[in-house]
Amino acid sequence: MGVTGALARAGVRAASVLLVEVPGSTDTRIAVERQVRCRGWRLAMSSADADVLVVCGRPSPELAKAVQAVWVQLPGPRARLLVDDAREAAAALEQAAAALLDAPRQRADAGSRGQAGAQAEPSSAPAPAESDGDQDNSDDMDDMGDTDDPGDTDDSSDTDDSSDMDMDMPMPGGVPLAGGGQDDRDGLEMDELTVPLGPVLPHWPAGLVVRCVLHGDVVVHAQVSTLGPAADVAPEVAEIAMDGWQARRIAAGECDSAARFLAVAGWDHPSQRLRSVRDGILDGAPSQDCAREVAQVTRQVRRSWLLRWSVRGLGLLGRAPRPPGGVPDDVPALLRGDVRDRLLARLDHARDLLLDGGAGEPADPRLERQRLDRLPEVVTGLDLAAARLVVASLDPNVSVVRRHSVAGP
Amino acid sequence: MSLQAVLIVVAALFCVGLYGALSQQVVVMVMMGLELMLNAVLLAVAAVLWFLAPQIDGAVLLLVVLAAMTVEMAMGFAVATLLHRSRQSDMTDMAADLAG
Amino acid sequence: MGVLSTVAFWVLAAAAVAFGALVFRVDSMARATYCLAASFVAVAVVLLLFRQDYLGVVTALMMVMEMAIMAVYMVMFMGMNPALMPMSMVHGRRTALALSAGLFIVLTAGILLVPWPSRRDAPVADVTHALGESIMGHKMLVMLTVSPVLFATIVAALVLALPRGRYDRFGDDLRRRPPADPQPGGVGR
Amino acid sequence: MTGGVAPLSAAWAPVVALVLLAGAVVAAALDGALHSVPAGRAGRARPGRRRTVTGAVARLLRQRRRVPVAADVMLWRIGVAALPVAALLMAAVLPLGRWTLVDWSVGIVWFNAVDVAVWAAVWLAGWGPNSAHALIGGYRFLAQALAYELPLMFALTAPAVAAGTLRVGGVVQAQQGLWFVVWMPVAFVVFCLGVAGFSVWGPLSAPAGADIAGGVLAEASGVDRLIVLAGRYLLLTAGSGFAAALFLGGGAGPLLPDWLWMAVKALAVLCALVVLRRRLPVLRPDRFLEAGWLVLVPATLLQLLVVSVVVVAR
Repeated sequence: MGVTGALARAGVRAASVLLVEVPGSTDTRIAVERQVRCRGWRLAMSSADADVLVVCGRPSPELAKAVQAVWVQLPGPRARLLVDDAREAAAALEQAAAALLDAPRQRADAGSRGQAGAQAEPSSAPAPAESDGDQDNSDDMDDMGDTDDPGDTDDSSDTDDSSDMDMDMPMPGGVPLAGGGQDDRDGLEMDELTVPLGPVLPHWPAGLVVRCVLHGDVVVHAQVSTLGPAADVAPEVAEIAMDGWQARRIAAGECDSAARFLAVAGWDHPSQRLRSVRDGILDGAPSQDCAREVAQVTRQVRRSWLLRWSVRGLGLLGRAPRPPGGVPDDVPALLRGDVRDRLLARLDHARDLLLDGGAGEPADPRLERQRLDRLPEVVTGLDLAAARLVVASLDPNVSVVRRHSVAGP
Repeated sequence: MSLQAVLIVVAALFCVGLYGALSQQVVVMVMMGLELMLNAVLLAVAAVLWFLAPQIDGAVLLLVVLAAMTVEMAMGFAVATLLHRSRQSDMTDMAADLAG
Repeated sequence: MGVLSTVAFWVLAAAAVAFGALVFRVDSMARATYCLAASFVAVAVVLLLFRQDYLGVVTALMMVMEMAIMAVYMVMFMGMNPALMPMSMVHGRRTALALSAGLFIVLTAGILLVPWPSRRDAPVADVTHALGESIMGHKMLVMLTVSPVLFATIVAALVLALPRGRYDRFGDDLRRRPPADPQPGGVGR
Repeated sequence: MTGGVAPLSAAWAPVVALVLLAGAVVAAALDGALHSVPAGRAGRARPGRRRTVTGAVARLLRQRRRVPVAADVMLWRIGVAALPVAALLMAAVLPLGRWTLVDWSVGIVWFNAVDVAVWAAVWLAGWGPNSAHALIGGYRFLAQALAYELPLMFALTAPAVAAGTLRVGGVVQAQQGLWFVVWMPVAFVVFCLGVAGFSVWGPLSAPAGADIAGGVLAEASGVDRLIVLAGRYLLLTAGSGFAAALFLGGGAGPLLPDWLWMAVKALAVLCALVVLRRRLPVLRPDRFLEAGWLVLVPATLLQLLVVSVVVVAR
């Protein structure tokens, strides 16, 4: 037991956390993120990487279903939490650590899963072919086998010995094969695969689901939907007596969004810097200092020719030269340009808010609506990496959009 | 190990490749058969060199075989892409009209 | 040749033939492709046994690279997912089997019956060095022929495989800038 | 054998593996430390608890392995295991000062062949789990590999041409007077880029990118994940060792013994690569592909031309 216990204790000190943010619970997520960092834990990239699943806010039933699908993918030992209040973050993670260390409980958990499906067992060497519906019907995993249209093979293949033919297209593991689609942009017939992006992905806008039809990794069709919290009401925000609190919150939100964009772009240093500025803003650090730091990061981003080269012209909105039949030119200033322009606009906005110290206008629902509505057309035709960058640069605030569509115009 | 032993292995490899090239329907699989046959040729040249004439001149032939394999592969990929594009198929049977 | 290398040879030979046969037996495209790669690597190691160090390593290098790309084409054009699905896409199987088996018997008989001459002279000490001297010296013509052939192959393969020409990119008068590409590249041609 | 390098018996192979592992642990520890360092000044929040390598290893050892539906487990495991094996095979021909495991006459080509084997490994690691994100990661790696491999090959050719040998020990010997990095800077930079490429590291880590939920890593858990991550660090370490041997003069240096110099130089390259990872954004593979062929290939060819002219003129 000594070695196992030591292993467990050492392992739990380095746990990794998969965060699910329910729209409207940004403050809670930020609080949990800070606690994660404080404990020396890490944010997980995918469900297979995670030990702890933290849901920030109360999800609606549909979102809860998506979360459940992710939960069954956690390899275990695992713990699951619902954090509804930013102030509870530290205690909740403490509880998660205890749950991870609770050996009998983890054994019981593993045992119950073993009955549900032997899939997660360590040595199921040959891929079992039986259907295993509830184990892995996740949203970010799907069958990726590109198959040719079976019709093609059937009319041609019986030349002399058709005894060997076995083309009745079984479904391996109960997962249907990718269907045949129309020609792709290179004029090759491609198979289509429907992959829903979100709602549980790292650095993804809360509550957003983009159902993508993929040719390889190129998005040929995208459809946006949103998932909400249990009740679409403005969440109770702890009002803190601080100068320009509203402006600060919005500036922090902009920094957070920019940090997530940079994380998607794979640029850790400024992303981490922006996260700590965000925390500083929320903690009430002098706004001059925060503004200076934001300006420094902005300069770092603006100067990087590597980033400019890498994302140039991606997700272009409303700027000449416009492709024939392209986007009409009624784009709000904050959305104008390519993904990098939108990132810089966010950073500038954050800095201005910090310097002005004004009241700070709450997020404009029409603007957020536009961010959401423009998403499918911009994303279509891009590969997945580019599409992720575009989504991160638009970063629609689903909570605001939903609240206003519920309340009516 | 003798020259005969190696050559029998070569013959086995070659015939497996031949079987594949003759029996497969999909262009890419036919290419794999051809590659296997060239693989056998490679081994044969190396064996003859080693057992009969270990002078270097013959090794140049090995380089040529390697180059032939690359050329075959590149052209195979190109033809497969072209076939797939033009008639949404990559079966050799369906390209039979190319013969006449 | 010592006992060790004889044993190594037979193991490798068996592996090469077995993986070669598996190429046409396994059900998954990825497995078929990597079986072929394994067959090539086995032959490459046999080349090392014959002291063809450079050519052996280069064979392994090139063939693994080719097979990695080949796997993509297999999946793209033939398509099977990682699950082991039974599939067969063959024609004229019996004929092919008879032909290859017949050829094998003929070849084996020939190999065993031909009186092979014995080795003429001793192997050179540093094969790699000698090969370099040779292709850069009196066998240079071979390289001079091979390189344009390889270059012509690149051009021909691209011409065959690419659906779009410069008129598609730059417009009929070749004046459109930037070119209309489905996916713009990094250099901004 | 050529002077200066003495091949060790095969019994030393575990020692070589341990040395390589030590390098990998240093790289991982540095990466963890850099992660905990607070970035910038506005965040006055206390720096978080340090993430230690032991903690991360313990976590993955304790985690159970999860296999997605209909995964090709055999190919997946082969791909995963091939990464650290490839790193060891590279290290086998690398001289540490006077000692090397194999002083092979085609050491540089061998290094190249092994780094091509990584193509297969990463693709299989992406293909095996039967998951969209992992497979996209695998394909991305191949696309990227097509862009970095050819420049890497030419970059490897430059020191070989200058030294007149494919023996790694011979290349080290040839740098007694002047390190190759001085007159082959382009080849050195491209080589380091190639090392980042086959280690799926830094600017070339798109195959394991955050935008596809970790790409080839997306479905790996438990020991599988540990092996992939360790394989990445081991490859990075072996690549840095080669950079030191081929371009930085290997064990050449004053005062210290040559094995120590070699270790110091390799560690310096390794640390530079680890630090740069945070400082540079990831390159998008579709952009990098064209740049690789239209910028890096001509650049390395020019470098090779310069080297050849110098060698002929000398």
